[in-house]
Amino acid sequence: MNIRRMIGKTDLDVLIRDLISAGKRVIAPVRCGDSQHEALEYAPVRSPAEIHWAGPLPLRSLKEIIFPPTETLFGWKQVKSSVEIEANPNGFRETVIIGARPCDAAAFEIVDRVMGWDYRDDLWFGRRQATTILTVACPHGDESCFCPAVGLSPESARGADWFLTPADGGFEAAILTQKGEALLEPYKAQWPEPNNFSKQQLSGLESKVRANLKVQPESIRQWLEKHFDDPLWKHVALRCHGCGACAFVCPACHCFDIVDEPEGIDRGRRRRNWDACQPALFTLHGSGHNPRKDQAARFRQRIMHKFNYYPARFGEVLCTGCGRCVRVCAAGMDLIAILAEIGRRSEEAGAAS
Amino acid sequence: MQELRDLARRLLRENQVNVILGYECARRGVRPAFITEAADCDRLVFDHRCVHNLAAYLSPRRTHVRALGRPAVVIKACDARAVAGLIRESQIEREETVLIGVRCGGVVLDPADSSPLSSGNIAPRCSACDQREPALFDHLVGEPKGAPAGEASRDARLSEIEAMNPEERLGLWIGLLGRCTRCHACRQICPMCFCERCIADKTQPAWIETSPHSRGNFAWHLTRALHLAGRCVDCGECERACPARIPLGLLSRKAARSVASRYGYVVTDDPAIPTPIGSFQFDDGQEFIA
Amino acid sequence: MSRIGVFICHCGENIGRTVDCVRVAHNLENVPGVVHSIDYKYMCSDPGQALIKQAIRELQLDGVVVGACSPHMHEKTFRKAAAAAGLNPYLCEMANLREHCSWIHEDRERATDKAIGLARFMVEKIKYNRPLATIRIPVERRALVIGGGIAGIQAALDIADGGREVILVEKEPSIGGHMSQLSETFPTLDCSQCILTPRMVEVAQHPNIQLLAYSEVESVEGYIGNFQVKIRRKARSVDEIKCNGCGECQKNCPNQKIPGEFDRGLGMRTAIYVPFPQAVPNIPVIDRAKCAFYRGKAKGVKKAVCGKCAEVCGPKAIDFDQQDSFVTEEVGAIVVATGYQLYSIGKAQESETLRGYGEYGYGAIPDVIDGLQFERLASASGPTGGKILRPSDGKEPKTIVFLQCIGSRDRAKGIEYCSKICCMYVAKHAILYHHKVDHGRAIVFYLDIRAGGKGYDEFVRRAIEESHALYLRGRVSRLFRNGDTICVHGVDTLSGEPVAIDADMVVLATAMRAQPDIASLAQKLSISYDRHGFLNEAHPKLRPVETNTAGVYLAGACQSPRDIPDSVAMASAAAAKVLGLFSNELLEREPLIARVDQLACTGCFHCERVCPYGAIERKQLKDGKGRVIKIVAEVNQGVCQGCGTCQATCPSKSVELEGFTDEQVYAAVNAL
Amino acid sequence: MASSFEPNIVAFVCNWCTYTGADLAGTSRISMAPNVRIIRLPCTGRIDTLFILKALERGADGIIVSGCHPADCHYTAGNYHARRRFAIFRDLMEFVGIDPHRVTFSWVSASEGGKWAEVVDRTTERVRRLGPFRTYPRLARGAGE
Repeated sequence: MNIRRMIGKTDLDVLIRDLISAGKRVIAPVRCGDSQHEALEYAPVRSPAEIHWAGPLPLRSLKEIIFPPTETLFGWKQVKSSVEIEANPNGFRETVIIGARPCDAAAFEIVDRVMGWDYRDDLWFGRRQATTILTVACPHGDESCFCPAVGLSPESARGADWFLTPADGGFEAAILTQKGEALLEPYKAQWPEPNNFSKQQLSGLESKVRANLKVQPESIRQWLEKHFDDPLWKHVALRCHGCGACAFVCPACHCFDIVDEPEGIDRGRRRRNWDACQPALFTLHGSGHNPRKDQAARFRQRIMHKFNYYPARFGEVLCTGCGRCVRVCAAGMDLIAILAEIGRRSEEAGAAS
Repeated sequence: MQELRDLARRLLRENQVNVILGYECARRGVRPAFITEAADCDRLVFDHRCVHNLAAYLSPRRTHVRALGRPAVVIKACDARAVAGLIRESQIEREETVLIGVRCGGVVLDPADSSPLSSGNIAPRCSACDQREPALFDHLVGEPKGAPAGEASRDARLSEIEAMNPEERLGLWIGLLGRCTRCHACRQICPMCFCERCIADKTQPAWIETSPHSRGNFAWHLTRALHLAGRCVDCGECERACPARIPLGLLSRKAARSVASRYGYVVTDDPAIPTPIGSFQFDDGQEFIA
Repeated sequence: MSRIGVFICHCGENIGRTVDCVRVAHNLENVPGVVHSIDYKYMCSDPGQALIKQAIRELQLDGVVVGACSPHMHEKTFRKAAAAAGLNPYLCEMANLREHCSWIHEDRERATDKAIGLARFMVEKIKYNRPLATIRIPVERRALVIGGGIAGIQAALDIADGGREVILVEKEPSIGGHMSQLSETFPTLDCSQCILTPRMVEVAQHPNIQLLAYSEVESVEGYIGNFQVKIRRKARSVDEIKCNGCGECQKNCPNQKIPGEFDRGLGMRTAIYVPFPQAVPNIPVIDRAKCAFYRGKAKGVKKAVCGKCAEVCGPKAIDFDQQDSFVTEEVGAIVVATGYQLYSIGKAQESETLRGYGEYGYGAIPDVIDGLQFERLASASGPTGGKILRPSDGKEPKTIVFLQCIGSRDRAKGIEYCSKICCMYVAKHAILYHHKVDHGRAIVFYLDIRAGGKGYDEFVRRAIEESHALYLRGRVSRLFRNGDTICVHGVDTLSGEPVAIDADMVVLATAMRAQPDIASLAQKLSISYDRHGFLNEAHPKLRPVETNTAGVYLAGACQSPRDIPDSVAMASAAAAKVLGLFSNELLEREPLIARVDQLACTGCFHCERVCPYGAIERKQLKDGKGRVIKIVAEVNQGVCQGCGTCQATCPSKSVELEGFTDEQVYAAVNAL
Repeated sequence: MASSFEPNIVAFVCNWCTYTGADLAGTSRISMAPNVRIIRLPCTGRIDTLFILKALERGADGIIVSGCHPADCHYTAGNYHARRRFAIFRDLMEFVGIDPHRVTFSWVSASEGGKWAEVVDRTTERVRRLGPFRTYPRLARGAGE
């Protein structure tokens, strides 16, 4: 598929208004409410004017649109000795994400692998199916970004249905999927095809963020495979408070907990909630035993899962280099520094052997 | 700075302590440091980027830090209140911890922010702080500092919310707490949240719903604020750690305002003063009781 | 799944009239976990209880909910029935469908709905009840009695006669208390000392009683059956073992002019003294504030200023260097019999709520005395040898005005209660005065005459009719000195006429008040007291001599104003309670107490700080190699009274109160 | 509409004073609104603010917390500790917009059967005027559905 269109700013506004008036949920980066800081978040918009195209990466990733922090799996009601199940009545609402950052959009395809692996997660794929993603070329990078180190880039179209590149006061759109084409359909004839020479040269963002971290995921994986018990873990995890903030803002982390939440004596809901591997509770057994007994073991798990186990099973790392975990960590845990250190050790080991 | 490094070196060399909990420079600004070798003491820094409350690392729950041995910890006046809290509540022994007090003229909100301290980047708690140095310490280092910049009216927002009508307030908090995803960063980083098993993690019964919907979030944040009433040291770490940027300090400061106005209680770094919940006066106010 | 039986009682018509018991039983039948739900006319009757027992046995019930009256009425009944059928009694609960429902509502429909809701709470709660076993703790079968007045003496003798050891602690140099100061006692007019001193001697000689006079309770640790009491033995400056009580020291003490406490300042004593001749123990004590030896030492004079007593003491018992010493005693029960003090009408009051009597000169008129001073004047062993003489000039008063309710029943002065004994002792004073002073005129101002008691009203009538006391109903507004006499201005409210009397003496029946240091003793014992400082009984009617701290009992006027017969009766009752407690080696307690989840406990000890009983102890939790992992809270089973304040305070809910656990309350709330 | 609304009110009371006071109200046949259902605890010291939150989650429209008057506590001090806990909790509740009028705190002694009836009736009437409190239990709706 190689459909391209030039979309003027007003044209895009029309599209967004049409979507909203058609009852679709439109998600886009907007300013955070009640925050003293210049911060963005992905949130439903009621008007195209709310959208912030430029500015830093939104605080939380797009994950919550497909995989909400909490969702009802089903409701139950007990009648004498039998139980009636009430399936989640809500279908999947048609959603269009506008202005997705490449590192967020790419994460969906990476997580698709585990969600569709031994068991197909209907909730994940149901929402995936109902959601169309319009990625925009990344307008902003900082010292925490490292998408090039994990094989992506500020212009990566992975996971996108449309990829938008700023051009001539509007965007040049590449329509990449059938879903994308369906979205374009009503406007296909009105909007012109782009002139090949009008596309803006992006600023040197890619080379800037590439300088933040230069490692090969495979070399990281090889070191990890052999260093489960390395003293490095104890050392790097010292400052970790064991909160789940890194996992909760991560576009690729997808662990969840299932709880039965009573809403009275004979009824309730089974919910699925986000979970994270850093708090001790995550692996605490009923007996009181915890196989991941300290923060070093828990932090190692986070790195191992993303950069060893996941690529070993699914062929790619569970990370899009968005850098949110680095930015959000109040204790100064720095994944870039840790990966750089592991990369260095791996190279040394490689050179020695 | 040199004074701090020399002291740390001496403490390690003389085996008075096994680890110095301090600050060091890293790729992104300043971060907590755990120095176990005298030779590494030159890594230690203290400046206006040292926003972190290192008292949190003293909690017995930090088994990986405890395993390093007897600690010396660098504390600002605000951090000293947390140390006092830990002593008061039997979490650490005063004699087992060496306290290196540092004089402080305010810190920035973001430890990666290397621009000079100004009213624009100062941590809100510092503007209203009149304590340049702790009263609880074994050693006190650093040059005397002047009062930090910024307005002292940080509780204006608190009063603004108090002045709203109940529906507005409920709406505001549904909006704010609705953002909470229950990562529990607020709790994990809090020096006074040291429970072995948090009430929010207790499942039999689950008083506090673990799901991150507003109902569960209200129960969690109200209960946390109540548990911190008269205990919160106002270090601002919960707010700094919150990935959803929820102004959690509003709740704990409301609780602080409540204990201050009702019981004249203000949290200090004197471990001998008991917390207001757990003590009482026969004539405590009861205007709300029929 | 539980197997719960629900039993709905009609209580005749009491519940059935307003609550459709059949509908309640039917509704509960459909609740998950309920396997049996019936209604019956009288559940507490024998056939009713039989229904429960039968169902427990035949249906293997693991929980019983009885919807009937208040659990305060029949919880014990039904738990016993359950136990008789082999069900743990703590798996039986009651829903209060009578006091809390049928008796207070009229709408049958809504009352029935509510009854269903109340029963539902209990059904859900009981799913989380655990079988509990009675707690047994060993009992140290010795008692401590605090206070050596008549109540303490009686309690000590009764317990000692019951074959148990008693330690009797008295803060004064001698036992005897206020009763030893009285002349005669109402309504029989027997001589107070004549009946009291034999009992005092009996105490001193009883093989089971260890008397620690001039001593005070310093601290109390432990719990029922196992108290450790630290007692301060104040320095007498006299060796109790060497002293033979000859009295030479007193005779030779140069300071003979100290107003004596025993005579209420009307007589004099020496610096080394026994309070009164019949004192038990008959061992003197040196008043260090008055003794020349100590005063000289305090001023820094190097040479001993005086040493007369030591010089004349045959057995060399004087010990100027004696210090306070401490003994610790293990006891299983404590009887508090600390008595009372009298209201002082002076300007200075120890409590802000109290006011002195400016209108009566704040006690500055020498011939205005209180009732206890009158007792000393009337006493044959008193300063006047039993003659009624004015303190000011030693003349015999021809007119005495007695004022009742001084302090008592007077909110303006801070005390609204009735001191109970004053009406009677004023009548006694009037009679004694009549006996002792011919043609003496006794005038009594009273508000009401309260003379309930055997022979009491007759006694007051006797004062009026035989001793010709003039009783005027009203208050005296003012007293002032008028030359030799005291002008008494008041109103006779029955005639409405103002009254002015020239009296030679005025006797004030001042209120009985709690002891001044009672709060500190109450804190040591973890018992409560009312706002006047009188110690609280566990139940005003049904547990009048117990306190809310198990193992601590009350006797006498420390609990409220009491006369001698009441104090003695109470003392014997307390002794009976103590002997009952001591009748077994092991003490059985209800197991509804707190329990700590030591894995979850963080050891912040908020619980320790809120526990009203000091039941929280610190325990080291060790790993297999004996290393301390952490220090956690532990509940002392003997001390905990089951209030649950620890649990509500515990941030992580790592302490649970049995019978009211979080799961039980949660389940009930869930059933809303 | 509002007048036909019958609020659902739960009362957490101590065993020794208020529960007994409520027994006395019964013995004295003092009529009162049938909207209040009592859960018995040993002492106000045992009454946790979590009970209040959970009751609101479960759809209680109003709540009563009642125990012994100061200086009257069967356990000497449970009510004093409870008083501080409730005072601060009430301030926080109000601060987040939960109307404190839905929660009545009271001291009712074993001899105050009449006062108990008053507390029940006044609370019922006040909560009836405030209307059903659906907002709170429904806070969970909409999240991820």
